Amino acid sequence: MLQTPTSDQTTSRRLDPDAPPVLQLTGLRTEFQLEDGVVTAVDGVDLTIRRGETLAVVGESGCGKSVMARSILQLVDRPGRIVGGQVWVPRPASTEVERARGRSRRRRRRRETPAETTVAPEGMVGLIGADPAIIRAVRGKRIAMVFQEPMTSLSAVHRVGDQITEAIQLHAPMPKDVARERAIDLLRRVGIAAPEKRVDAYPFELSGGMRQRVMIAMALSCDPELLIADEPTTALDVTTQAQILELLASLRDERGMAIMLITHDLGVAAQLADSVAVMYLGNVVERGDLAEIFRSPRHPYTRALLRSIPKLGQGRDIRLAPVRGMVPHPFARPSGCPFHDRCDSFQPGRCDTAPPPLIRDDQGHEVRCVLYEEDK
Amino acid sequence: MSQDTDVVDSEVVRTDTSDVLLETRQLSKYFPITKGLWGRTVGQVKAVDHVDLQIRQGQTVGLVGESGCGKSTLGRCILRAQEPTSGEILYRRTDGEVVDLAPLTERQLKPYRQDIRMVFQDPFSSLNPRMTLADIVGEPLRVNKVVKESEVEDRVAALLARVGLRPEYLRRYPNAFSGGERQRVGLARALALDPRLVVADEAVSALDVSVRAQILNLMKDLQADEDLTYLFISHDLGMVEYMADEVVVMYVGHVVETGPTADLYRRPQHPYTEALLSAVPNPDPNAAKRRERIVLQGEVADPSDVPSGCPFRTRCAYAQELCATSVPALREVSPGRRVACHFSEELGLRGIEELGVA
Amino acid sequence: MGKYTLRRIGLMVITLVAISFVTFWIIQLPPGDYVSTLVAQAESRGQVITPEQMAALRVRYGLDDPFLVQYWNWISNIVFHGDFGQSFAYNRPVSTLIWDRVALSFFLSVSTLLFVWAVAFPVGIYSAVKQYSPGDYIATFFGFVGMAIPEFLLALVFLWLGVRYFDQSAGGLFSPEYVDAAWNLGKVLDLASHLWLPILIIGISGTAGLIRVTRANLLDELYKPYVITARAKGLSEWKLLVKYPVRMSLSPFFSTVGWLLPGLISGETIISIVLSLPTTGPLLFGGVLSQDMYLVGSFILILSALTVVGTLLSDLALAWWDPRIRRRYQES
Amino acid sequence: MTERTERRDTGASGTSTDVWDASELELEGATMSQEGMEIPLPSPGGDDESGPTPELARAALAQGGTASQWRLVWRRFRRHKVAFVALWVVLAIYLIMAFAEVLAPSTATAQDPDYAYAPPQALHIYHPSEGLGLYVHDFTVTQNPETFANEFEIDTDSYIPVGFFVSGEPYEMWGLFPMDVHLIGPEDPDRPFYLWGADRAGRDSLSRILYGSRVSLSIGLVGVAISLVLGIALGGISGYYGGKPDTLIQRIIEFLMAIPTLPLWLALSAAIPASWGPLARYFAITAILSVIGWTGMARQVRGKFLSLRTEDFITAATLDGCSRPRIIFRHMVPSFSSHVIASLTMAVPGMILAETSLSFLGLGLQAPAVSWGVLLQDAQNIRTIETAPWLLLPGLAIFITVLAMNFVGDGLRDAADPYK
Repeated sequence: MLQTPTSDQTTSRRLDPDAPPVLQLTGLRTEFQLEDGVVTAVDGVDLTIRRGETLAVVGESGCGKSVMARSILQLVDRPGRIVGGQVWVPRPASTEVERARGRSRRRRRRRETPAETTVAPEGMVGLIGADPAIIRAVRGKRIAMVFQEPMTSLSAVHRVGDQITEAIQLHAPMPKDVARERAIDLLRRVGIAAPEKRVDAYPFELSGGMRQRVMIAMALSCDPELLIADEPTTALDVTTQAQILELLASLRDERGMAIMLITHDLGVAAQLADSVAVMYLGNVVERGDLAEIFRSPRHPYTRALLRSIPKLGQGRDIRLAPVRGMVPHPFARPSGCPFHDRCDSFQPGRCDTAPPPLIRDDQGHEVRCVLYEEDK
Repeated sequence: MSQDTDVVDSEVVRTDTSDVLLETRQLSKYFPITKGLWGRTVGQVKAVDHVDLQIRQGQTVGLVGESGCGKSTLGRCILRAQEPTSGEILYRRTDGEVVDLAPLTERQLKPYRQDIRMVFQDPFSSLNPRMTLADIVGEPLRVNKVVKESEVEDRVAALLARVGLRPEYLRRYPNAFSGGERQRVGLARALALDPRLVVADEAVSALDVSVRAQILNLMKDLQADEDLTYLFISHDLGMVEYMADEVVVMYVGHVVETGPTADLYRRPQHPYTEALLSAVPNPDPNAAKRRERIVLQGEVADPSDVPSGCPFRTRCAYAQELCATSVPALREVSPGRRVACHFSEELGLRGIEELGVA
Repeated sequence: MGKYTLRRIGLMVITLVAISFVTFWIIQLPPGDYVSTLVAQAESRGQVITPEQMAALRVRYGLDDPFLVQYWNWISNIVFHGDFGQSFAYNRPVSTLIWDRVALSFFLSVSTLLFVWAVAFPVGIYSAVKQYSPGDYIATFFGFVGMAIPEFLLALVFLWLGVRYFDQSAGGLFSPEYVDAAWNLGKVLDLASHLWLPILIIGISGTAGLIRVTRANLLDELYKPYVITARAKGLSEWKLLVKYPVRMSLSPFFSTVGWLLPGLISGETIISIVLSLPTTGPLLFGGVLSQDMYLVGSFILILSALTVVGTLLSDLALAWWDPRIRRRYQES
Repeated sequence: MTERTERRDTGASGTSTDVWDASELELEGATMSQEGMEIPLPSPGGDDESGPTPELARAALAQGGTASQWRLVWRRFRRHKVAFVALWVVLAIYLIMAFAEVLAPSTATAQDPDYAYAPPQALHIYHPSEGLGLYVHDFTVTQNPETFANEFEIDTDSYIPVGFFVSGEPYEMWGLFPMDVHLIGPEDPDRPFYLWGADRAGRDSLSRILYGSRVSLSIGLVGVAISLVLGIALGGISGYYGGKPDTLIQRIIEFLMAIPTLPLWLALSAAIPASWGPLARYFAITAILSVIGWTGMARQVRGKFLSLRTEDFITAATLDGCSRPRIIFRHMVPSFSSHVIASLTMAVPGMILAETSLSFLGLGLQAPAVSWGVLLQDAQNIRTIETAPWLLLPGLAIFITVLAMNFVGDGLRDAADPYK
């Protein structure tokens, strides 16, 4: 096995601002109702991802990025509950929905729609409160997910090939051997050596990096428009992480799919994404072009975050400037701007009273902070 | 085991060692692989394999490598939290005398346990949830009878204040604290006995980014104030650069390269170091776009079945025939720089600047 | 795998030898021996047995030989001739006695097992999936109640209810008119009408336990990440449930399934005694009461052997079911 | 695999494994680390670098973090309402057991053949002519000419006043103090008073059940205590030292588990000499029950030791210079004692049931000793049950006791690890 010193010359991918959205979140709210109170994990998130875009959602643990990602496909387990907002996706073809409905024709009673009745954007359908068949037609087919822990996210008692062919056959009926061939192809595509053999392996027979490749192969099996990768490299070593990021980048360029990359590692985000959304305590506090934001962050949290990580080549003489204090307890969510108690630019009477406004500039750079109110 | 003799034969250059606080010589830790009903030993996982390491007084040595490379095991062997299989751990006492800690019994070791302390990775499992901070931080004081029982609490309160926690937290249990605060408690416990060397095993890896910097800064301040020496074990090259004066790179139980931090990052001499540096994700968008990345193929070698010759050769782009047959010894290639590669002088490896990660 | 099985069989033989020693030791345990029992019986009938006669009897039964000799005689007869010795109380070979009753025990156990599985698995799965629903509370309550009632008490209560409200004796296997009748449809129906009660009674506590176990095991699995992965693929909830968490949750079940094997033969001792069913259970019990130690010893030996074999089968079944276990066996 | 076998031992209940047991997130600040859901820990507020803390957090933190392990366990246990109620039931049952002599209207042995199989008398509060006050009716007894059995009619005209703390059958309190006071009883000790009926010798069922609780309830405790000592000693050696002793003990446990329980119990109890007195028999039965019971406990203790040995906080204690005994008793034992207590609670009802079954079969304790199993022996044949269904009442006592203990055990197990 040889390493190939590759030069990654994807000179800043141009993003088409008018490309059709593959996912649009409006006011998404997810709560966890616990015995001691309610934790609002996602607190009114608006986000749009367009075709071909790679969006990194960054934030520290507890900022709600993972819950947000899971809320999109309604994968939040009890006691989590989506209590508001809507998830808009391009309306799946009726044949796809019928297939997802399966043999049992009976319609399940529709769940109550917590979302306010907003008019659906052109050609989109809201997933919250939708017919389960529609949700299933979107899951895996239009939007696929890759999770953090490939070991626990794969079923340990099923062969990896079977887990992939299941996903293939679910959305595109085909004979088992054809599906198997496709699974082998996919495994080859994600860089697994000897895929004819590995297709019959169980997850525990593979290394961490290979398992994550299997997860990616499974996610790609139906050519999704959007891949949601939830901390896909966090459990991996730095060299394996580089392999996986490389793979994701090449797959994205080859297939033109959009990626939502959930990560706490700003370095990982910078390596793959075009745009970034910074989350803090369930809110998106800043959103825009990644290079732009990392070069000149506007929100005090983003600035503090970028200041607090050591950069390679900086040496040991420049002192890091950490964010003050701790992330607040979930029950003790600060009023007004959730970041105000750790913020260096805190303005009493302003930041702690009302939620900060969303400021948007001409380049589409959005920030939720009173500091920029004058700019408007 | 030809490779053992190879390594032993190699000439270990020792320059001025008067400021060396702790040194390991040919330190090894093998874990037996047992089989069957009565636990027969059928093989060995060579977690640490004949490692020479020097830690100078007042400095921070960064120990880096991927998971499973043996860096944590090495740290724990130095602390004698794990029994080394063979080798020496030479420790220079305050009176200048050098003792080998490896063969000492638990009783003989006790005074040295006060000098060499540890900070753990997991701030949750390293503090006994059933004890208050006063008990946790006071435990080493009580066990070693450093201060009178009546003074223990005052000492603990002072220690807590020293690491930035309120002394009133004395009566609280660890579950009232966040990861960052628990790590401060861990530091207070380590500092309780006025140690000379602190082994920090991934001490901040489990923390959130914003809190991580707080702890790193605190560790630096403590080092300056208390004349501490750190062995800073981490997989994060960015943090190691921020903390360490000297870096030791490990790969499947072997030290493959050592040197002063800045120099090693600018001019790596081992292909593995080069690859590691190139893989570091950097949040600078300019760097990310123009970088030249080396993506290593394959997986880390299995420490129970290390490849012949150079353990890294199976993943190395520059591997030649010699690499499969002969174990490269860790040799001094320039003052202060040691590397275990046959061809390091010829390769012209790229550092962080050429790789575009800085 | 084959190597593993062979090694396990070797180990099994060693265990069985050890068990046979313990068994024989237990056989020898009661103070006095069978002869003294005989003498006591004879004396209660007013007969007198002289010491000479007693000695003769002891020689006849080999009771004066050293322990190891007696053990060897006993075990070699079992291994080489299938002869478990003579039941003193029944004065018939132990093997015939047991063999006579095995069929019914077997039938009863298998029917009960099927009943338990048919009820407990669906209820347990429902209970886990609809956790904290009224149905779950009912199932949980039933589970606790079922586990708190000793089987024999349940049998007694049913007997009483039967007599009191249905004017029917629930005991026995056949109505009096069929006891000695030849087998015909009527007799089969009569048997069926008597068997449902024992099956229900034995089944209730088993069902209660299994519901709790199924529920707990499934709850362990239900919120694991791999379930979310499967859901994210677009699988329907029902297929998802059966294919992933339910399958996983059965692993612990497989690790105990082999223990059913001795249960097939032990014939639900206590229930059978209360309901006077001619299974092996009352036979064992009678043996214990009359200190018919060869009979008892044979039971312990047979049941232990079945337990050991069952454990092996269980482990093999688990390996078949769970590839992780299979892999571990192959490695060790 | 070890986890799976462990489950086998501890029985199973869903509640312990409820992934979203909401109490995971407490104000005490136990962590919540569910996949995909990250919620940070509470900040204890204002260390040097933190800013203003909102009201709610401050309120929570005022007493936050100062609760010891046992207080946390207790707090969690109390949330399990059924278990909490069951705990009071169990305590009440043991109190009743302790004061059985006083509480019983009669004694276990006092008999009156005239009232053989007398049915339960209802306790009345208000009498039309005598006014308010407890009383029961007498019986009119006739002998059935065919069966010679007594037949009882309630004589509604009769009036037997019932009082509290009346003197009646003499007894020795705890076998020490001669007394004759009974909590409740007929004011005239010679009048019949059978609240739960009488048995074939005309003994008071209620009194016998109360006396029987002594054996039935204590046998569980004693048996579990023996299992505990054996299990902790051997499991501890096995888990802490590992190596050869561990292998040996593991093989012994596996061997013992290969012997089927019931026949072994039967055989061993059959081997108890008939001549032994009740006390010797009692201990013999307890010992027999524990011989099988300790293996589960040993496995569990071993598992805890093994997993604790690799915990960081144990390593930290070693590095602090703690001696081995100090590590075991100050760090390890407190860490698993709550689990051990929970499994002990789960084991007691099992022992009670086992004793009951053996005694019921006539292999355990034997009359004249009284235990619930012995009492149920009287109800073994269908004709007796038909005549005197109240003889099944000891079964009710067993049922309530075992049910309550199971609930308590279940709740304790859920609460055992407040740091989960």
